[in-house]
Amino acid sequence: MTVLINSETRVVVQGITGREGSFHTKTMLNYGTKIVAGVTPGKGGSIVEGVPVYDSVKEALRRHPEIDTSIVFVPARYASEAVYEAIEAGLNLVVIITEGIPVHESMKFTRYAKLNNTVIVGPNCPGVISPGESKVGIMPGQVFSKGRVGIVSRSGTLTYEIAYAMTKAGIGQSTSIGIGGDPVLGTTFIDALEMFREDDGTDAVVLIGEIGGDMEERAARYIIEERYEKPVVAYIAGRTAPPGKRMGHAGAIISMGVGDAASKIKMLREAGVDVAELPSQIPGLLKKVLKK
Amino acid sequence: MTVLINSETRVVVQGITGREGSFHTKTMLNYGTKIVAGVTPGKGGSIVEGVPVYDSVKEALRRHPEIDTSIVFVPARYASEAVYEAIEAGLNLVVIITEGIPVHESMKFTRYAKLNNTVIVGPNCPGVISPGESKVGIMPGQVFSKGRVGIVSRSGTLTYEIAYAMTKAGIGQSTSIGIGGDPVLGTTFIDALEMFREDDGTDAVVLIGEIGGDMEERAARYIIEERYEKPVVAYIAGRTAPPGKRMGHAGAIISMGVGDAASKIKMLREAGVDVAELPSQIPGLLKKVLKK
Amino acid sequence: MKLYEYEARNLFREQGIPVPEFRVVSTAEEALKAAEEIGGRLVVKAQVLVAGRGKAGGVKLAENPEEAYRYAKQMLGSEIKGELVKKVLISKAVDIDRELYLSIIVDRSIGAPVILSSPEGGVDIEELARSKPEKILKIFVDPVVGIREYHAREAARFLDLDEQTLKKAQQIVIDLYKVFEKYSCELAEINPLALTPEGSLVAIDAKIILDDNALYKYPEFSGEYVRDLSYYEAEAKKMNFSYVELDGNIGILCNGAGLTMATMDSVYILGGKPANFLDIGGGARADLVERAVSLLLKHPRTEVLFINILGGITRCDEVARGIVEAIKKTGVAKKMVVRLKGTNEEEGRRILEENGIYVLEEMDEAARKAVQLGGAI
Amino acid sequence: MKLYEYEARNLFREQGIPVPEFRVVSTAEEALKAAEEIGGRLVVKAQVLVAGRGKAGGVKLAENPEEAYRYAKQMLGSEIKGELVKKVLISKAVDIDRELYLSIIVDRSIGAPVILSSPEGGVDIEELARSKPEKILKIFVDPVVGIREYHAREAARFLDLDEQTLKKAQQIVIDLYKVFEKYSCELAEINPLALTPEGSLVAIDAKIILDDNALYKYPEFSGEYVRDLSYYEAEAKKMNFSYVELDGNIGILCNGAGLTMATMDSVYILGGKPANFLDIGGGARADLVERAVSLLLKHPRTEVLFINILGGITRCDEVARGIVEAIKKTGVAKKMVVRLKGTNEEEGRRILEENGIYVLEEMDEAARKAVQLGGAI
Repeated sequence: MTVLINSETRVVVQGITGREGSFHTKTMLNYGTKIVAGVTPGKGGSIVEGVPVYDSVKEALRRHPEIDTSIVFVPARYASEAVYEAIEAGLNLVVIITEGIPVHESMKFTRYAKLNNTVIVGPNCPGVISPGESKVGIMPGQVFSKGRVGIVSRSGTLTYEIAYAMTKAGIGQSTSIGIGGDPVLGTTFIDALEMFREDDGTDAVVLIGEIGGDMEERAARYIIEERYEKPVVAYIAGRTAPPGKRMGHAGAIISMGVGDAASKIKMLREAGVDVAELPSQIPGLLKKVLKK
Repeated sequence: MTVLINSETRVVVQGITGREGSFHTKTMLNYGTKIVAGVTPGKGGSIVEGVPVYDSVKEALRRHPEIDTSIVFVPARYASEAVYEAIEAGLNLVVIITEGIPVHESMKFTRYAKLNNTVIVGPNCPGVISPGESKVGIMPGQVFSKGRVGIVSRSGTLTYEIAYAMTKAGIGQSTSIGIGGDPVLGTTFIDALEMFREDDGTDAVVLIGEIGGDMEERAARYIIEERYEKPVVAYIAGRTAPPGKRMGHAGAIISMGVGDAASKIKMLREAGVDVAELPSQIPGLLKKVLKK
Repeated sequence: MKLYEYEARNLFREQGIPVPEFRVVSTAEEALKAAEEIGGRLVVKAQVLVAGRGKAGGVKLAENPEEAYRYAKQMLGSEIKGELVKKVLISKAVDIDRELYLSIIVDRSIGAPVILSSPEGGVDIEELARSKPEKILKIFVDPVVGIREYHAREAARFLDLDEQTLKKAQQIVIDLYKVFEKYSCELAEINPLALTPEGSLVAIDAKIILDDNALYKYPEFSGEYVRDLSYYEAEAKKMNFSYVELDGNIGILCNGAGLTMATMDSVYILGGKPANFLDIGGGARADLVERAVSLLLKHPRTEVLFINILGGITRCDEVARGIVEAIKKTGVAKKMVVRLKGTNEEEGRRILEENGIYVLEEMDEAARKAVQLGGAI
Repeated sequence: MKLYEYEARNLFREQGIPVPEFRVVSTAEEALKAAEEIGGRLVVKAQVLVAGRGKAGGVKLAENPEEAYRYAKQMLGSEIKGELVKKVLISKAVDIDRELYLSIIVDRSIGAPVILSSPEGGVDIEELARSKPEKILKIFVDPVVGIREYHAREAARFLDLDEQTLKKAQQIVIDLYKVFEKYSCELAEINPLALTPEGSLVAIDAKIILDDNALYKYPEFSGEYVRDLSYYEAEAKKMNFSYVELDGNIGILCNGAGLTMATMDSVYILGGKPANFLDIGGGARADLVERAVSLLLKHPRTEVLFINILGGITRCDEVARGIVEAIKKTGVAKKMVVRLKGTNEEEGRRILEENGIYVLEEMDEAARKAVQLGGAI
């Protein structure tokens, strides 16, 4: 009915005692997310927002074996440690909010996670929300609404913009996955499309891309080659960005002749994906494809 | 009908141009093993025993995409390279004959292989034979005979001794796996027992252990906990070995109070395994359990 | 962060990759001394970070030390594609039989290091990738394991060398990977890798791009972090914000990279021209918003300021306070379009409207307004 | 290969693990000089590789340098459990509040490094594992990734220390792992790790076992490879064979470790007593077989020689030729039982029988014969 997370998801917050960690623990709890433990090395025994804190993920799991998901707020210099700890503990899903992790580190842990069958979302991402069920992320819950359209996005606020427009137009979401703005990511568009494909609760997918890399192009190829059954609509940010400049995200850069918006839009259209000119057009495009 | 290898197995020989590699290529070919390529870096383009030699496994696979198994004769200092090459190329099975590989290296590549779903047999092993179908190893083919008993062993010549006794007594083998004499091995007794459990062509298993480590004890626990259905008979070498001495194999040593034969035999018997006093008693024990 | 050629050469040399004998100098006198010490034919290379230095006169072959001195004197203090030349590199000239290409990059598509190898170096690799893709070999390296001999061998063999030179090339691949790994590079490139008539291999040019996120591990470079940034980029960097210079008259300030890009795009699509791109990320407080808004207010080409905020972690009231403060402090009044939505939206609107700034709710509407004020429609 | 304590201490110190100030000396005079340099209370430790050195008088606490001198003089040249003391270590005595335990081992069960940590050090860890297993924490490390901070933290926390000392312990775990990794150790152990009244942690004893297969990577140790081997072990080692001394009168020579062990066991079970264990591995040629057989012929305690060969790669004719040559060359005639089976069996039998050596075909039969000749039955 949703992907990655649902009302059964049990979460540990890594870096729970930090400013970001504690703040978002509160907002997630308010949303209804089942946060059962927090981890900060050396702070074991304390309590944050009613959540017990442990020194290690292993210890948290010993007390709360039902934990299956982690969300990481640990600062960039120590974030990799936290991610390895979560992978080694055997968690199914690790959502990495942290921005600024060196790409050599994320290359290693994303590959290691894959080898260990742990799904990584991020780094440098807003997280995942299945509206009405669970929010493992930092997005404002109120712009989302329960429904049957999946969202996958490299951007944070732009996703909220589009989700807000959808919600206003009466189009709810099954799950919204913010895959992150870094060059190397644990979950790609293709991974997310695969998940939505398998999900009974998703009728269509909104893909929110941006300049940099070729993830959108590969998604387009995947849609063609796999004869993807569900309708996909898209918005690509950065069509007027100058080459060679990093547009906010570490990954949003046109370099080595790769990553401009025009080629992404072209390939997506060739794959039968409706691509919006403005974010506000997404609900209209969705209504069109959902009617078919 | 057999495990790991059969008449369909297509083999690449890594280190084919060396003395050992070329000699055993010939004996394997004589046995009927389908060796389709060899690899020795820098010797690409040559021919050994009618088998074309390539510079890399990747190149061999490009020409012979049917290759699924490798046998490694590369000297100890370069063997790890060869193993990583085979794993990265995506082979299903890598049999490592080489003796003397540093244990820090074998710890790494056996773990890496597991993460990549490549089965390693060895290092420091005689290999695998499915009598009458394929031999990926250095054992003398003539002492084995086709039949329905699996053999898994840490030893080489002792296996031949027992296989010879079985063959004389009219008891053939489905597959005989020499898992190797090193402390860290890609395939353990438990792994082999799992394989034989799934195999229609295997009615009983002969387990040939020796002093050192606790692999036999863990196999015994596995047999109890999993309620292993097929009868197992065993022989344990080294019951009179003094502690602290390496008995030929790097792995055959009683150290830190672990690894003596008495505890292995005791635990196996508790698991319902008939343990022979002398190798020559194995056929008799097999006849007994197969009659049941 | 891109390194200067001489810095990259130093890292290569430190790792044992053969480079021509060289000195880096800041004055013409030092250049003469260096040229005389090295002797013979020399190459004088301006140390700038812009691409296309060669065609812009930044690389000269000198027949003797005196000629090298004259070139160095010309280059030092001149500008190459807008960048001031503060240092030149004096390098021994190398006879070249063939030019090859080798690099290691972080490949985003698969999230792993990739070795690129080509027997046709000395040209623009992007151009080569378009015209003769079959001349570039890509080898993926598992980041969990790192480079292995067989990767290096495969890369070296593609260079089409004799057996003896092959071994040297293989070692260079390994060493280049070590540099890549040791300094957390996004790119470590040798183009061209020269094959000399004597069968030696020499890295004629050296290019390294470091990962900004990993710079803290390399204090020898991180001090100079802002060296290739403009004033506005550097100021934004200090606030941990991201700034990009554009050529229009509408300043764009938003929270979040995707939204900022989408806002910029919308302005363009609706007929306007953004002057810049300023992303204040998530959760900025009033004081930082004030500094960011002030920066754009002071930016001469910015005539209209378009602020588009969708508050999640970012609170609209904090943003509003920052805007008001900025106008007060700078004393600059520019046409302004503000769109606020999300967390503490009402409070934010109240603060702005009390100060005479009208607030819109929808992004399209706001973008149209900004374009209108910018005068394009 | 086990290192001497002082060698292991050197590796620890090089990595930054705190060890007491020490000198290693070979004469009593050097010992006095070292003791005076260090001063105060001292520990004198015989550098031998046998276990249980302390109880055998190989470790002495001296109140002053003169006393240390006397102990060193006593120890040097004496034998401890049969091993000649050539060097002693003079070490500053450390006040100890608590004794802890830390080690990294290659764990065969899972094929990975394991950190062992215990708040109750200074005792035999095997004994502790039996009596109080709950006092030992085992932490598995993925060999593909290596040690991470959280592994070290977990190990250190089990030592039951205050927050400040915890950090030091954590660093020692990391450093111990680095030694383990850098020198391809089978074992790197600190027992005891002393907690001093001032809150310092000091490695009082140091034990390292290197992997013989990796010794070639460490030329500083590989030269001394044979140092803990007996004459017969060393001779066998030169041929790349494996030799173990036993206390009976029947020499055992076979091909393959498993078969050699099974042959040894069979002899015991049938009532005989093996004198030794010699495994000639696979594929030995006549000349090496000759040297191996000669070694056992010269072994004084060996009255009967039982050779059990199952030829696979090993050819029976090569073995037969080696046996005949050995008897000719050494001129020693001992009772001999030979069992040959497998590759070139007929040719091997022919060669032996021509030289008056009778050959059996079945292993049990041969073992009974050997036991009979050995006189046990």
